[in-house]
Amino acid sequence: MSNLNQSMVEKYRNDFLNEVRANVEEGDWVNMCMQCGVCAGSCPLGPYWEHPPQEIFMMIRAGKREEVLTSTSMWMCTSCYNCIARCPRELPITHIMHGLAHYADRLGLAPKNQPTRKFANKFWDNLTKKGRVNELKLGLALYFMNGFIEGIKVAMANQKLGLNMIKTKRMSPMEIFGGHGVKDTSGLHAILKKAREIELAKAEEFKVQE
Amino acid sequence: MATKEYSFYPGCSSQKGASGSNYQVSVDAMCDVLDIKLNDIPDWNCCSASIGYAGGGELPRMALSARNLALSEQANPEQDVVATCAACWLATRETKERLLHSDSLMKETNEALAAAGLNVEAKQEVRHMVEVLIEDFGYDGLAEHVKKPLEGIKIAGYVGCQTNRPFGIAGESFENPKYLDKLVETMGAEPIDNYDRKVSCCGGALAFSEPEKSQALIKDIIESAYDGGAEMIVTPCPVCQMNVEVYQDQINAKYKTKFNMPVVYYSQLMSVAYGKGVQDSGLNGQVIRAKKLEDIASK
Amino acid sequence: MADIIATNETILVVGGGISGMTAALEAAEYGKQVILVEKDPSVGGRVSKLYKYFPKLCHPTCGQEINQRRLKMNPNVRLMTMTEVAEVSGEEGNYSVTLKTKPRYVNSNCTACGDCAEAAEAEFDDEMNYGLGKRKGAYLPSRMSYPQQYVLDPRIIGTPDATSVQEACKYGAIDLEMQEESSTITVGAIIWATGWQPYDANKIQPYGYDRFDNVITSVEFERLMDPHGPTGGKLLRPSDGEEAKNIAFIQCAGSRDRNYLKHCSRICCMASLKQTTYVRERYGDDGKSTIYYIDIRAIDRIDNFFQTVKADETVSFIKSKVANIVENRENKNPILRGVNTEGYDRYENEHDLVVLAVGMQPSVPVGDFPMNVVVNEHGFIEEDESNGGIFAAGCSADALDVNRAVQSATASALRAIQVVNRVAGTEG
Amino acid sequence: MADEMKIGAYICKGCGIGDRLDTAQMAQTATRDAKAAIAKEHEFLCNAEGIKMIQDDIDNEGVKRVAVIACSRRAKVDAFNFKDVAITRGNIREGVIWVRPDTDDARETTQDMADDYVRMAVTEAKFCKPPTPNEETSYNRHILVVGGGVTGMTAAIEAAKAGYPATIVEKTGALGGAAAKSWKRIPQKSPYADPEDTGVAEMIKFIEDNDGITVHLNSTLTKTSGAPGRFSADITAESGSTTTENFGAIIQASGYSEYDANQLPELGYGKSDNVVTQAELDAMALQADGGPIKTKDGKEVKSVAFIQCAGQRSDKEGHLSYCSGHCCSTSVKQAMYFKDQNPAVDTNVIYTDLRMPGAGGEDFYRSGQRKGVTFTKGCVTEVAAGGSELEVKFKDLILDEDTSEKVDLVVLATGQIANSGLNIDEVGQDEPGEWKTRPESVLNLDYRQGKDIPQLTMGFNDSHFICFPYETRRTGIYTAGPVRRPMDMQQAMEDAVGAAMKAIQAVENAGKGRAAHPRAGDLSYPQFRREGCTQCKRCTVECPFGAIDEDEQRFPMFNEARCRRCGTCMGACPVRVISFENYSVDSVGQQIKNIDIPDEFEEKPRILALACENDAYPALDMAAMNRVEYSAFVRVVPVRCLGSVNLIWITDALNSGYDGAVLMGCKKGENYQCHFVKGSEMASVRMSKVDDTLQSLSLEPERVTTHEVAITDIERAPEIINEMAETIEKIGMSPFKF
Repeated sequence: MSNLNQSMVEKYRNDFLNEVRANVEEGDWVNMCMQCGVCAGSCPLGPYWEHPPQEIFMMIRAGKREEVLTSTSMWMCTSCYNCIARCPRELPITHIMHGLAHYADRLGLAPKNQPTRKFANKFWDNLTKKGRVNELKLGLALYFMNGFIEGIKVAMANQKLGLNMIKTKRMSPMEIFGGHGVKDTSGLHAILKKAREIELAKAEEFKVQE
Repeated sequence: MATKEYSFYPGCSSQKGASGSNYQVSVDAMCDVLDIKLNDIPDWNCCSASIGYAGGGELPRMALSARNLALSEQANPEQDVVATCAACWLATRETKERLLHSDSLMKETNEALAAAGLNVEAKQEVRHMVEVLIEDFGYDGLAEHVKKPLEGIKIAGYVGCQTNRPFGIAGESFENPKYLDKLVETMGAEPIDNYDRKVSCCGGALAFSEPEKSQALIKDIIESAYDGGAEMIVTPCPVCQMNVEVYQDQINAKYKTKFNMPVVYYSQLMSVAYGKGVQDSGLNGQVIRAKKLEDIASK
Repeated sequence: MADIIATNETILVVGGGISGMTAALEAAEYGKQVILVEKDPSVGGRVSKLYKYFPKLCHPTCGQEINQRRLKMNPNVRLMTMTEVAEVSGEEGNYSVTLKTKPRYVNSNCTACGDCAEAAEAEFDDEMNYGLGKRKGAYLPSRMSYPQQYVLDPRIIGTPDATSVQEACKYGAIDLEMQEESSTITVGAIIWATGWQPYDANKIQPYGYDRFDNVITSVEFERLMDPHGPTGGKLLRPSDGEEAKNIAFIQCAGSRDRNYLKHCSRICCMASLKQTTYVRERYGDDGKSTIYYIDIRAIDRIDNFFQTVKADETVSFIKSKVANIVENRENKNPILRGVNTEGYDRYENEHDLVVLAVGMQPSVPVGDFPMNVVVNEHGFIEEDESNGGIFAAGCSADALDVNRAVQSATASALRAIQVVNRVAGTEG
Repeated sequence: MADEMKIGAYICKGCGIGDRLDTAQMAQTATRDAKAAIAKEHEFLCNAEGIKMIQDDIDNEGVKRVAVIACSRRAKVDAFNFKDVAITRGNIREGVIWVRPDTDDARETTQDMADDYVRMAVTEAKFCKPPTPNEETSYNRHILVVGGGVTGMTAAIEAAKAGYPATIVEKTGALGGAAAKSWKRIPQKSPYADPEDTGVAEMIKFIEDNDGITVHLNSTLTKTSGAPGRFSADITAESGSTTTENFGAIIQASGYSEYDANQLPELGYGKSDNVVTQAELDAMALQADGGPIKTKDGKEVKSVAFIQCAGQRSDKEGHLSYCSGHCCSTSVKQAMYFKDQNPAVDTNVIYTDLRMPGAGGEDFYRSGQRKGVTFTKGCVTEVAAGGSELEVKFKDLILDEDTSEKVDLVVLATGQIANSGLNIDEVGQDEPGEWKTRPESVLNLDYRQGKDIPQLTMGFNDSHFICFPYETRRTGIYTAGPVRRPMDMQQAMEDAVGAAMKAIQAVENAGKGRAAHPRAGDLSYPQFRREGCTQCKRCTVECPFGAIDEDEQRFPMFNEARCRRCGTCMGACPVRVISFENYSVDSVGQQIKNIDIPDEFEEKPRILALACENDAYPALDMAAMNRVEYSAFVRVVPVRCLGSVNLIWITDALNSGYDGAVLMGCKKGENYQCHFVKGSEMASVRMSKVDDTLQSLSLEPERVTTHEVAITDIERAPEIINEMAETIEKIGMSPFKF
């Protein structure tokens, strides 16, 4: 990467592409796209993508860093894997989208109020706390992620649903106290900490020009 | 046939009082008939599903599944890892494949696991319960145990995404997998043909964060089932099951539809056909009761 | 087959398509002894099933007529139809080849009068029309068949049809006792020209060729135009026999795709451009063609054909790999879903008929090639020293259009001649 | 002589002929009317016994000419194949019973038809000799290769490998052409991942080590004359010294010239040293030889943009309308030059359609992407040359926006222009050999029709036929490589091998007096009666293959080895002094005259149909196989080419009482289908003159029509005949019945 750093002095068209290749999950694949658009057409939430995957790849090649990282697009991914299944060039598009979302979030560039961004973070916090998902807390957290008043509204709207779940024993009020979890939480946390360290250390190798 | 043993990864939703608990109940019943012994992976953790990515980077998420694999290798070394939840299966199998594919990833992952004194080789096969049924028993093998054929029930086999892509069931196509229909047939019920939403997405985790968008997808899935003349939907995935079943009220309210379509698991069809009762088949866990199945179950 | 005279100065050509015929004829017209084997009952191969060639829009039958006359006139070529290569051994300049010849059940007495076909009852899928039409159990593969000699479908042997066919023939041309024959010959060089097959469209699941009547392949579309074809030259769609006027052409159907064939099949873009002219030929301004493409590969001077088609208002181009096809349940129209990547436009287009420009799968026996030759990952034979006296011609060598295939075949003839001339010690 | 003329007519009764026709009467017709010495019927003429019957008559009865009255001349050719006798065919199956209804009312006219075909077959036999090869053949194994680039070198090497000595004439001072000026070439083998050595060095080595190959550097052809088997070439060196050598065949591998990028100022060429063509880039790479590629001012290139289709695929003034085929792969190759040396270099390829076909193309494309080469679908509008940096302004077609990119270097993918010499169809000619304009000729042929090979389109010498890429309009001279069609090195090399094949084949055929494609192996050749020739020059002008020159006294001078036996000269000749042994004005004319013309009160008109044997005749055969009916009044005569149709046949026909005539030839014009290039065109020109004849006979012009018929016209061909029948019904019978 040495000459790469040196080349960072000047702005080059490929700077962002190189940044993505170095920092984003499966980012190496971005350049393999041949712009057929089968991914864009295959996405269940396609219409809601400001920029479909293949276009994002093109934007990355064109060096549109801000536009890409601040976009809501990759947060539209439902992980249905249609794009991967159909991509003629073997691109792991789902992962790249996750990777871009994560990287944007890590850099604090992801749109703050993007609901999936929030939910995904809540989900991660929830599961890493005790090692297993606490659906009730997750649900509540979800309801209140847009603030208390909004939360009450959402909660009311979903009240029947909640009751149904409780009635059918598929949600337990007891979860609010403790609930499921792994025994060796400390071990789990140690693993995650280490993993995160390694990842950040790798990113260090590649200093990003802000 | 001798008892078949597997290293079992239950997953969060299967837990007591969780959204897929009735799935687990029916799986237990089904396994009991088929003489399958599921040995839980001790102290297993969440796989972070497909939505953990915002908070968790690539490696942390890998590490989660890697931990499960490591524990499985310790506890049930000779057995295949089996999951019933699509997301659990996918996350775990993906981790296995990617670890084997990249030495550097394997190295880094084990570095992380070492923090808890663990190490992974990712040698065990990672399989979905449906694979086990089809490959280790076969449709004929599964048919042998049918006591109460589910005669006269028209069922839409909703395969969804993650049990189908990117890995899917061997020999099935991404666009038109037939295994659920075959299972339905095997249990004596009638699969609907040209179910064109068979593999379309229910929105997955985005059902929570983007309810309107997801419910639009769910609506089509149910509608197409009705169009095909289905009386209920069967699925191999807890997220699909939950999303397609529990939002029908809200969808009816929004789209002025009159949906009341039961959504059950393949394992529920099987345990009923295998003669288990309503409780054992987890039918009491249905938000929309599957009357026709209950009738047969309680006969 | 006792009377085959072959020496290690003889050239064996495997495959009687346009490449094989060309290789055989060029060598024979040079003066070499050639044995030409073809697995089907008639020579002609893939091109004999095409309506027109691009970019000239002339008829393959025309060149076929000339090649067949060259064949009839040339005593140096020994043609063996219904014959395949079973084994090859030996080395450059001295190969021993075992040929297997399937029974035709019709001998050289046949005058092609057609009485046998009249007498036959049972019908079978017509290979000439990719199964779009039917033919009798006693048949002449096509009007252009050479040898002009009928053939019996083995499936009628032992059925009443067989006997009534035999009785119908006044010339004792039907021989129900014929058996598969095996013969071993010596040759100095071998030209492999087994051509290609259309990629199996059933495998392209998103396009539902196996599920939707009105999704057909480009090679089938050619048959619809042929006056001898299953629709007598009308563009009728399978579901209801109605005329298809709004037609979609999907490029790279099985090509440039790791799920199917990795390579670009070269001919498909030009083939689809050509087929839009069929639509115009039939409907004038009332027809509508839409081409869904990734890159339009109208290479070298024939790019002007692309320019001409582009100028046609009834033809539109969408830069997009179609994501998937669903069927309109009412009228059975295919509905194409995807995104035009030039500026991001999402479409959901309904057409009367979809034509998949299917890829070119080389017919080189992968894995069990009768001899040690270098076959690349795409299934084409690569030019290599270690191939000795075995040379690929046409689409056994690469994905080629007819013009380039014939070029390659002519080149292969020289390579074979170099070998046998060395054997003959006639170097100047 | 009488013995020479002994004709046997053999009438088949098989395939239902016997049930439908009175073959006994036909046998009588053969002997009584047409004067056949022997006439025999047979139940099944094409079987062993029938063939034996004929062979016995040849062996024991001295039959020299065999008229087979059975199926079409396209059927059972292998069976009816007798040595050393003239064979004619009377087509009473496809030509009669298969196109006529089996009804009582039809019986008489159908029988008339058959009887006439008997008369015609026997008459034709009377006027045909079994062709004997021309004695004046010459054999020379030496191959002349014009051009010492990769194409020429390959051609010479491959010919030598087949045992044919070759001589390369190269204009410049070195072998290797464009390839020698390149650093590396596009990979030619799987996995098609990296640029590979050009291979030029090995080729030169092979040539130097092979005493079968001679090389003339700094030399050109100043005069080429003769014909296959006896070409004579003046090879003139820069010094002016000329050597004359003889060759059997010629391969023209004169290659291509670079498009002049100075015509692309909008792309900055000429304005900045840092805008270069692909050729120039390869030269830079050759110099850098694996090291960093530097700009003229010595700066290491850190970013480069490749602009595809520069001055190509465009209808702008001065641009090339076509695609040069290789440029996409070449740009990927050149981008790799940079990436392989330093992955940090930005390499962006701006294209509209990326054209990298075949097995290798897609692999190479992917390999480029893997190495970090980026691809942008876009149209470049301008390259602004400001200071050291260049700004490439373009419309990004995917992102749908006008944008620009700053780079150190711009590479223009400009096109190939064929070095095909003079366009003889455009350059006028006053006197043979005297030419007005530039560019310089490559071959300097002393042919009557011009110094170089006729060009097909866009300056390229390609063949017009999909099925026959080596079809040439100058027999024994074959073009290969980019002079034939734009192409990359691999294709050029493959092309050279094919051309070498055709060249050695031409040598062998010339030696044996055999015709070249499409009448391959035909031994007949045009024979010319000098006395009677009016020196009208029509034959020399109209010959599609430039086979006929003019001698000192301006008489046509035939070069049989250049001739393709189409008969266009025969058709052109107003005084009918040109003929072939088995195809002459008489062999057809007499058939026409010798049919039975009923008087006009019988209401049995006669229609003459002259059908091209390559397309129209097969179309009628296939119509018959489909049992498409047509008029019983037509008499079809197959001709080698409509170009061979002599006006006298039409006038004789009309004079002798035919009521109409239809001519069926191939498509003419730009997309002509005529296998002899201009035959059908010539015919229609001549037929336009037939109106005068008709007027002089005071006949209606509708009585003679000319048509373009494709081999697939199985419905239309019969219609044309029926339409003429209807026309005659309308306008009435011809008054010329005697």
